[in-house]
Amino acid sequence: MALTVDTLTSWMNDFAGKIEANAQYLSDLDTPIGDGDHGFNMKRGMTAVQEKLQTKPTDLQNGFKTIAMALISTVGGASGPLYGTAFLEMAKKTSSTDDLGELLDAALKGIEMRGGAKPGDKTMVDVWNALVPEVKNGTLTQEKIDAAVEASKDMIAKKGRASYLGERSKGHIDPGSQSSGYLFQSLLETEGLL
Amino acid sequence: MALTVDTLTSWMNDFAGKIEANAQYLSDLDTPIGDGDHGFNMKRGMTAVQEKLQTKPTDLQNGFKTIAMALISTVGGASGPLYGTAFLEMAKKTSSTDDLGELLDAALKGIEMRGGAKPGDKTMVDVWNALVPEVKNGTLTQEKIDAAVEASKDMIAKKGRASYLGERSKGHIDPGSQSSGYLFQSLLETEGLL
Amino acid sequence: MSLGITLVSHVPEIANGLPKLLDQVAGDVSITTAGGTDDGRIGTSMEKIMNAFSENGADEILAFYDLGSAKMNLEMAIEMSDKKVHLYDTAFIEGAYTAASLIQAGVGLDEIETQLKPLTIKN
Amino acid sequence: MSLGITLVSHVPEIANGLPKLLDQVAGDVSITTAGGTDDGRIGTSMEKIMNAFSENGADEILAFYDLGSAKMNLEMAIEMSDKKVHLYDTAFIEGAYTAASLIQAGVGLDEIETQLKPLTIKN
Ligand SMILES: Nc1ncnc2c1ncn2[C@@H]1O[C@H](COP(=O)(O)OP(=O)(O)O)[C@@H](O)[C@H]1O
Ligand SMILES: Nc1ncnc2c1ncn2[C@@H]1O[C@H](COP(=O)(O)OP(=O)(O)O)[C@@H](O)[C@H]1O
Ligand SMILES: [Mg+2]
Ligand SMILES: [Mg+2]
Ligand SMILES: [Mg+2]
Ligand SMILES: [Mg+2]
Repeated sequence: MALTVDTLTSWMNDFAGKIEANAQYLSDLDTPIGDGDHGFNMKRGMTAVQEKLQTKPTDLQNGFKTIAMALISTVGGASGPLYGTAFLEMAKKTSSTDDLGELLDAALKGIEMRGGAKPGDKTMVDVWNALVPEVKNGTLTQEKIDAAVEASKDMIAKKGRASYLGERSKGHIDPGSQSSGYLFQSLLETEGLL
Repeated sequence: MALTVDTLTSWMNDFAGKIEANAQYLSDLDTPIGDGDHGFNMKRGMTAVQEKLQTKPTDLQNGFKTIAMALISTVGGASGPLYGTAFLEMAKKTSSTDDLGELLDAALKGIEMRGGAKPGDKTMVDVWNALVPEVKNGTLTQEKIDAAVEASKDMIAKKGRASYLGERSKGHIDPGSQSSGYLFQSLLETEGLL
Repeated sequence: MSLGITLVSHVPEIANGLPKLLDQVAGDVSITTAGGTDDGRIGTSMEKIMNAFSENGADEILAFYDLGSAKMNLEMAIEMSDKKVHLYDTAFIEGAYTAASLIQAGVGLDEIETQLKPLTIKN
Repeated sequence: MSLGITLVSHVPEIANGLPKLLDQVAGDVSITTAGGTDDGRIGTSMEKIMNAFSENGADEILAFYDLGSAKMNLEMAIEMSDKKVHLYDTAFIEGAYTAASLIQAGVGLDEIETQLKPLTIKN
């Protein structure tokens, strides 16, 4: 469960691939309860991340910083500062640990701090909040990821664009929860990470 | 005190002359507590009124309507709908009377309805409210006009742009009160009106 | 019965720009605008507002404005127009964004007005 | 110590247009803007916001934004900037107009914040 520059890079490349493959689906999720751009936002961001990572980062902290900056400067929507802060907090945390679970814990705190959302507000926080403990326990599975993403469907949004719809945000999967689901799925699929 | 198309036209031409002569002063009054355009707004409006009145209106109602429409479509600032509504209400009122005092009464009600300002809110309503009764009593004088305009100085604005300044609107003459002062001064100076 | 939006701003650029924000979340809602005076200065125009009402494809219009004098021209335009127009004293951009999102989602006028109420900041 | 204003909008046109409204009542106040993403799409950009801070001629900045995601980029820019920046959850246009009027009139920050409070509509 110790992260290295190489496993971080593999993780990101796998995540970028999923984002690329599902960009239209993510934007479609964002259409009824948002502005229909989440997939395109994330694709722009992860393409930039992949390009940056072609130059091998000198260390883990540098790797996380590079990822954060690429996301912050290319995404444009709310997911930019949110994922950006997540990776920035992981960069900071590498000063004291390279343990994946602890790093993800720091990332989740960063997302909560940046967006002010709490669990149940129908944002990516819900997925992170459900799955970070599973990573730490070594109990993450695809079923748990799917369930965490699916759980956003019945929630009423309290943060982000979907919150303008109040009750009407119910019945739709939150796009940021879905993209976060892919991030955790990439953890499962990347050799030597869990 | 019965108004005719001719005395209405003389009144308006006199008023237009005062606005023209004092346009810079009115805009200067509008600078510390507004956007510095009241004189230019009124000049544009009264120039349009004068042009329209070169064709003699068929009757009093038509005359008032022409004036109202010219102001509404050229002034651009708050004073456009306010003076416009004043003249529109006078147009309506000519169906039942041509008495200047009663017409001005209708105009004042129109201004209050349109802007929602009450006496004491540091708007043109204060001047109209103080001077319409003087016209009706036959007691209008230049001193009373000056006093009514001057009285706006110590008020705190509750309506219009000056209201954003709160307490800081104190100590400045309200530009719309000053232009309304000119309108009443023109009544004094126009032959056969009072 | 369909709901549309009319936006009235003192500044032509704001009137032209705001629909771009709303179209993202309300592509099917008819949004018309009136920005600046007839000759393009900072201010509002009753005529432009009446045009925005009549160009609007909806049966009923929710109208939003930036500063007070725009409201006066809006009210005059409403009095002279045949269409049913509802005028809101909400935060301009935030109120219009909320209304656009809800109209797009098929929410009715009553519920929209309930959600607009906390955004009311003018009188 | 001078006060300036930074405006952050998702839409470049709104960011460009709003200063025209404010300049009318606050010709001496430094107003800088960040509108749209780096490549001109609808959204916001932390880099543009940081530029707006550093281009601002004032020592202390009052910042206003339109929608929530702009706030996140604003907060990141504030954390990375040396200037003192105050962020307000007010109605965007109305809050900025109020602040601009009061700064121009020489009102201090405390009194400005008191007047901004009733315009707070975001969280
Ligand atoms: N305040 C917030 N806190 C946490 N997550 C948020 C917040 N606002 C939005 N999100 C997440 O961001 C996603 C939307 O991202 P995106 O579409 O890229 O941004 P935008 O809404 O600006 O277009 C949402 O689905 C939600 O998961
Ligand atoms: N709500 C209102 N009710 C009555 N009078 C008002 C109101 N708002 C503004 N005024 C008057 O209009 C004058 C300003 O006119 P003007 O400068 O032409 O318009 P703007 O403020 O739109 O630039 C003020 O001095 C005041 O007398
Ligand atoms: Mg989106
Ligand atoms: Mg977006
Ligand atoms: Mg003015
Ligand atoms: Mg003006």
